[in-house]
Amino acid sequence: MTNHRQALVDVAGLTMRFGGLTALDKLDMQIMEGEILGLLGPNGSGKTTFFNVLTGLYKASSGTITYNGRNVIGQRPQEIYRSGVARTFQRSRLSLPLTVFDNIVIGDYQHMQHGLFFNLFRRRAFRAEYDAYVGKIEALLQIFSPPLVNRLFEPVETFSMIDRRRIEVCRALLSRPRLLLLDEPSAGMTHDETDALMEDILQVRGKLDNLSIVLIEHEMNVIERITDRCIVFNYGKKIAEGSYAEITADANVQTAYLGEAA
Amino acid sequence: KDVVKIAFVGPLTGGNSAIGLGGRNSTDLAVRLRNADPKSKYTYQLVTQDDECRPNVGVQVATKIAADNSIIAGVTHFCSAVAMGTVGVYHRFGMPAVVWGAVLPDITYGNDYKEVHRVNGTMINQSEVAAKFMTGMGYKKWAIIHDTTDYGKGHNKYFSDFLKKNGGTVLATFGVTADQQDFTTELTKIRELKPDVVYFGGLTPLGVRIRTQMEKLGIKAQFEGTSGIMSDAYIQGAGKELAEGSLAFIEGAPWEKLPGGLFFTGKYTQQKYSEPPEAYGPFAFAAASLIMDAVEKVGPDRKKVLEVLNNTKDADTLIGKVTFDDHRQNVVSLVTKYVVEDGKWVVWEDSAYGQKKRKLTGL
Amino acid sequence: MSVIGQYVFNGLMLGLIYAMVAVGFTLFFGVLNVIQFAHGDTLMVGAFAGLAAATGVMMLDVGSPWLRLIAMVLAAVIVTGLLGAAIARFLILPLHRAPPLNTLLATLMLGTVMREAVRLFYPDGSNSKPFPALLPNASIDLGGLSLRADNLLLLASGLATIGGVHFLITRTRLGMAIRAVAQDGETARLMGINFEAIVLLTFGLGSAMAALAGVMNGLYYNEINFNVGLLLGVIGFSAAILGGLGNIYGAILGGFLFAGLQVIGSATLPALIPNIPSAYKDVFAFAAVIIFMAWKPTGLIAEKSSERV
Amino acid sequence: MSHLSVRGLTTGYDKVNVLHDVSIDVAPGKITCILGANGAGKSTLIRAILGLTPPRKGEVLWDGRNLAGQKTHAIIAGGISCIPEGRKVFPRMSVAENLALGAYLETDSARVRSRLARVYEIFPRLKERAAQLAGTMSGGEQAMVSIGRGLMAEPRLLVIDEPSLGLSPLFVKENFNVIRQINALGITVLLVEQNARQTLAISHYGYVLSQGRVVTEGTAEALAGNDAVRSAYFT
Amino acid sequence: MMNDATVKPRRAGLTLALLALALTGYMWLFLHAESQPAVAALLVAAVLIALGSRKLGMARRIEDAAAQRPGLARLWAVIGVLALVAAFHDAHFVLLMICSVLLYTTACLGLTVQTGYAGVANFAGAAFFGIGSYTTAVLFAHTGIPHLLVILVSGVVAAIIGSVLILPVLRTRGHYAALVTIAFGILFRTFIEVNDVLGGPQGLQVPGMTLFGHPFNDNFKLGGIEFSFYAVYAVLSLVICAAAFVVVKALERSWIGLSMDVVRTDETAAATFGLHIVRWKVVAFTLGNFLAGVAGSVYGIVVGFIAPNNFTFSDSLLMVSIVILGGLGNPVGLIPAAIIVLMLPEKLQFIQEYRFLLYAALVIAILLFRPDGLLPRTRRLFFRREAA
Ligand SMILES: Nc1ncnc2c1ncn2[C@@H]1O[C@H](COP(=O)(O)OP(=O)(O)OP(=O)(O)O)[C@@H](O)[C@H]1O
Ligand SMILES: Nc1ncnc2c1ncn2[C@@H]1O[C@H](COP(=O)(O)OP(=O)(O)OP(=O)(O)O)[C@@H](O)[C@H]1O
Ligand SMILES: [Mg+2]
Ligand SMILES: [Mg+2]
Repeated sequence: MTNHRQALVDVAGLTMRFGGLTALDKLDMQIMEGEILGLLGPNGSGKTTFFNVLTGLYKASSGTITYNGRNVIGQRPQEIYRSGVARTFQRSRLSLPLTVFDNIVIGDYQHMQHGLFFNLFRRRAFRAEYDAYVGKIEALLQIFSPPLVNRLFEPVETFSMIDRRRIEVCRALLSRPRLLLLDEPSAGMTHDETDALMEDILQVRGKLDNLSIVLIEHEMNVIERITDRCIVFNYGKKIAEGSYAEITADANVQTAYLGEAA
Repeated sequence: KDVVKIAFVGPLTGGNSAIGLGGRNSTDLAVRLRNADPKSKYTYQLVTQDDECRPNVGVQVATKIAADNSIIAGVTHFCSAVAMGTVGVYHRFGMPAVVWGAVLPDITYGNDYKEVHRVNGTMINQSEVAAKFMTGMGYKKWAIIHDTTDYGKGHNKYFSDFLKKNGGTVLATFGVTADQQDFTTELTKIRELKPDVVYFGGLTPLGVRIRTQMEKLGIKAQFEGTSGIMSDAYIQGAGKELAEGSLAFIEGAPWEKLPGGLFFTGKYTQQKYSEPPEAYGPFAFAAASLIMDAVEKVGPDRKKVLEVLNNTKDADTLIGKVTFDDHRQNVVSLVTKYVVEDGKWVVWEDSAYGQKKRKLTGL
Repeated sequence: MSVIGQYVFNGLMLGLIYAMVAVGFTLFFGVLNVIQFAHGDTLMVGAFAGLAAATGVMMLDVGSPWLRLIAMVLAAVIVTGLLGAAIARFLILPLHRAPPLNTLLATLMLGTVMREAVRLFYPDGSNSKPFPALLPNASIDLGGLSLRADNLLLLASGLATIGGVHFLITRTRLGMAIRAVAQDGETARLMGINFEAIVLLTFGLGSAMAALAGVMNGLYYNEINFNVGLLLGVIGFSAAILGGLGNIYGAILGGFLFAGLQVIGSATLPALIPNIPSAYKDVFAFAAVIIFMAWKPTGLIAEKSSERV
Repeated sequence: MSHLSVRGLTTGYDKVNVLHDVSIDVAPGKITCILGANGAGKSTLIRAILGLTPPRKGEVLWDGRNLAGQKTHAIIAGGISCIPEGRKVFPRMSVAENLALGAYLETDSARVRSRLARVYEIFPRLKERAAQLAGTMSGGEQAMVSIGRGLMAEPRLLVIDEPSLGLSPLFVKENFNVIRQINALGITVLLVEQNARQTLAISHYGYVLSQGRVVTEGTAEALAGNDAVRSAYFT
Repeated sequence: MMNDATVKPRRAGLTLALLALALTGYMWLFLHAESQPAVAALLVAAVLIALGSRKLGMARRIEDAAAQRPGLARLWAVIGVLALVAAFHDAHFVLLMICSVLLYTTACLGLTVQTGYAGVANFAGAAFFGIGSYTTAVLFAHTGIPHLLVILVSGVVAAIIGSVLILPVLRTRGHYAALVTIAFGILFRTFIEVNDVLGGPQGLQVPGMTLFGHPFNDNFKLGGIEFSFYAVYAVLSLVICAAAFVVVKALERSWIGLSMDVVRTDETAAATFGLHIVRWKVVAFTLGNFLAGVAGSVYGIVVGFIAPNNFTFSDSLLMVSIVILGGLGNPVGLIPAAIIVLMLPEKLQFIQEYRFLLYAALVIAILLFRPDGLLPRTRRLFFRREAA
């Protein structure tokens, strides 16, 4: 069902080494436009590393990632973000002393006005831009966690892990990215909470056309429910690719990842 | 009796506090003695301010006392940079000030402020005498270390000039910062140059360090300092043996030989101050006495006191006769030479060295 | 030749003292991520404690320089060790949850308190004090290079001390505990480590090192004053950072590097530019530091990156 | 064998109390689990037992001794070890050093070595990476380090807070096996987990915490059969 | 917090007015106090009032009021200072102290932008302050540039010289960056002392200021009352300080301040969300140095004399102390902190050589009781929130 779609990201021969350790090993894969791709694999198989390379935080040792027709290897994180890639982090990375609003609004940094004069002296125009952001963020939070709407101006450090994850997802979504990378967003959530989060993500995706999502997740039912396609890593290599049913049936995946060796 | 306030300003905290405290104690002694004197018409009260040896703080406290009209006059400043900054303040507010320690010539000669007087000499007099004396002794080659404060830099300038005039050569000059601890690099170089004399323009703490480190490196040259090292602290710091033979020069008559000298030392000890008067204490004492004499004469009125001070001529003080010239600088013809002998600063002429019983290094 | 030898030797002594101070900074930073700005003044207090002890023993009519030396070192180490622990207990730990800069301010002020206290309350404290020369001062003359036994002894014992501390930190259980506390105090407690005890111990240890450095400084220069700590503290801090914070080798290298810069600055500058005051050597040394930091932003021995995303 | 008993525990952060009058018993030699939604106070309960968030009221009895008010390291020295929430590895230390710290209180090096061998057996990945800085390990690898470190203490009571967070399905299973094995060695286990089904499968007794209070308790079977529990926590 | 926003605006106004009155009154007493018992009593009173107001919830009330009517709060602050200037119209020394406090506050506002917002610790504040002073001294003496312009130029020069440090400051972080600025601070001071071009250790005289042909350095009469010439400088300092405050506060409540905060707290996250890390660090560093330069310029003029010893590493630390003591990142906290750091040692003159000992001990005590500084930074509110 995804085959006739266009590839948004094309990864070819991607290798990432840390000293003697090869975290990504001649990886070839594609991310299609508008799909939800599940990224699976045992611990330490290179999933997060792939995100880090794709967002420009790590520089790959060799290989290419073509996105938007350009190789992003060697681009700075800032440039990659501006071309529409947003992410969450496996270990949440929020600015704890800052408020929920602050943390989310920064997600749309590229569209804010940065001029010194605008910011310092055109306070009325600034106010208009600010109000628009408050509206947008409240709308987002209304979807992900309505109670947070009333706590918009409280510091993030007073929130639970779960809320922080939701805030991170909102931050990533605010700029209406084309590619959203989610790194274990449901870790530590109960079943219900995970469900709700996924529902919310799907709901937002409905509003943004052609958003592609890559989801790293160990919770298999989540993968089953929401992904269009999955790719499984092991030791930095792609060992399987296909629908949920296909990969769970794969013997390699079973031994390496699911532990249901035949 | 009416109460008359006079001020003392000097460094009471930080690196130069030893001299500052000595000056304060001496001023305090002058005030106490005067108050104890039944003949005095007023009761004097001392207002003490700490200038931390920092110009901006100096200007602050100077403004404080100068703007306070109940303070008639001040015994002010040991640090030259501070005095340079504050002379304008005293002038603006018309408060008579008598500098007790700062030696930079410009403090009196760089302006024409009627308010600013100075009892101690400038570094010019001192350097001239020092250069003449040393070349006269037969020394030929000098290595100079000076700190980069105005004190050290000024001494270096004047001393080098006078030295050249008198036929001495300066092999090398080293400017060092006032908080430097290690001088081995400079001294290693000096050792190579084999000078007859190591001249140091700066204050006691550095003087002690340089003298001890000279020894470490085995430099046998004669050590010559300025008024800045003329303190017991120098001898204590360097130790009796190392200090032996060190030379220093200071403006004014050898006060311990004047009749007032013994009296001063005696009274000072009686008061049990916890710090010694140091080299400039007597100047502070003399400055305070001049001020109080003037007040006794014309009453507590700044303008009148100023007039009296301006016209000081041959006034008898602890440091000898004081006469102010047209820039209100004490024309001290006399510069006394001192040498360390058996752990004491001794006037050259009275010393075993002066009497040719002992010999300075390299002679 | 002999001059160069002499410069090298001077530089080594200087570098050693800087290194010992830098090691203290590194230890404190290592254990609690704080900069203890009073460290230089701790050194000064240590030296004064040693001096007092040596004077005291002298008054007891004990002539032997070795006995006096032992008394001096013991007094210095014990007094500052306790002082360091007390600083940790009453200043560093209570401020542990506050932003790290606040600890910096508090210790800065503490440095002032210590400096002023010595100046005011040590007999005649505002003046330089002679520091007794207690080491044998026979000297070996190697072609104009005078190596004195006392200096060699100082150099050797300094290196030994640093080596000992390094061994302690990297090879012993205690060292491991110190590093664990440094990285995550709460989890360290979960390992059964007595957090407070380790912190106090580390501060005691680091401060005792400073005291040793102070005594060595005194024995080397035979002079001591209440102000020594100020500049030594700044230089020690610089050295620790030049080398790469949190790494003892770094601190040592940083110390020698800084001393090298100073010696090179004051020895070669006048040769290169005639009539330049040698005080420019500080300008030179600190300019070199700035350029160096631009070149190696995390110091000579960069901390191995353990941060990941 | 020792018995951990929490009586009327109340505690919290700053001005608010998070736990209210909580009492639980951890039977010796058994696996006791605590279930509860996020923010129910499970981790806080563990922190209170270990003295990290000191109890404000109530007592924590261990070996008949009240742990409330004692320092954490003293509590640990009493034979309790903990695998904390969020792994908490020492990032700038190697894997091997992290494991060694787990056995900090053990001074007999032979014993430390044999424990290390066992941990390496359970997690071969750790042996491969013994020299890697723990901070650079992947999320799941750090979890292994943390579990391994907890085992190194060979405690009488092992307290585990969400060990399988971020672990792959294979390791989650492995992990529950490990816990069972540990328990089989006679070590008492107090387990906090999100994965209720597997947790109850290996536990003997369980408590359900909600908003800082114990709302249900019972044997694992009973809880597994309890409809309310099923609907709330089962995957 | 939000529920308190229901406090009537009228009440807030009243609270602020009373506060302004009380603070001005206190400062009036404090500036007057000279004797040992008076200073001691005022210090004790300050502690008791601070404790009491927290107990009675007054502190909260004041905070809320200030948050609700920020404009009014600032107006009262300005009026308070003007009232003090008027009350001490002929007390030169007091006015000089007021100038110092205002100008150091201005410089520390710059440091707040650097250290508190963007996380670029600057331990060379006094050096940039000094660059401002020296530039002014030279330009006043040797050029005919209008004096107000010179003040601005001095700030610009400080900012430009600061750009020498930008590369190393950008490449380093935390303590490493601190070392870069420490090195610069020491280098600057040594350089101007060793080098005779700028007066060397003797320093330079700074001529008084003239504005539209009116010299500032003369006492003047207004409505028959003799005013100290320092009064004019105090007003000038107030204008500069207030302007700097408005800018720094607006900066905080803008996308720029937000960006700086994110850069400070998490550079990796900042990079992933496209922030111009370099740009914001440069802006913060340059703006901060500019403010320090401007403050230094006016300070030089007010004091009338500058020398290397005014701009030592200790002076830089003094500024850092003000920034930290006030509560890192909170511009309001700078004012009480500057008063404590600058005026307290002055008020302790009567204990002479013991004053630094006592002063340092007092600061430590304050830190132990208020580990986050006098007025810790609060969360950002871009605009006053209407009752939710
Ligand atoms: N900065 C780094 N330095 C050294 N090794 C690293 C670094 N980052 C990752 N690695 C190693 O690369 C491998 C892949 O790590 P990665 O974080 O991508 O795993 P992952 O698939 O996300 O695993 P998990 O599911 O446990 O999060 C791991 O073995 C890890 O230890
Ligand atoms: N350090 C803290 N400071 C203030 N409040 C805290 C702190 N830690 C936790 N809390 C609060 O205490 C409550 C209980 O938290 P706790 O971590 O014990 O829950 P939990 O049951 O372990 O949840 P989870 O499943 O998310 O780990 C939560 O409301 C949380 O917000
Ligand atoms: Mg991962
Ligand atoms: Mg928890």
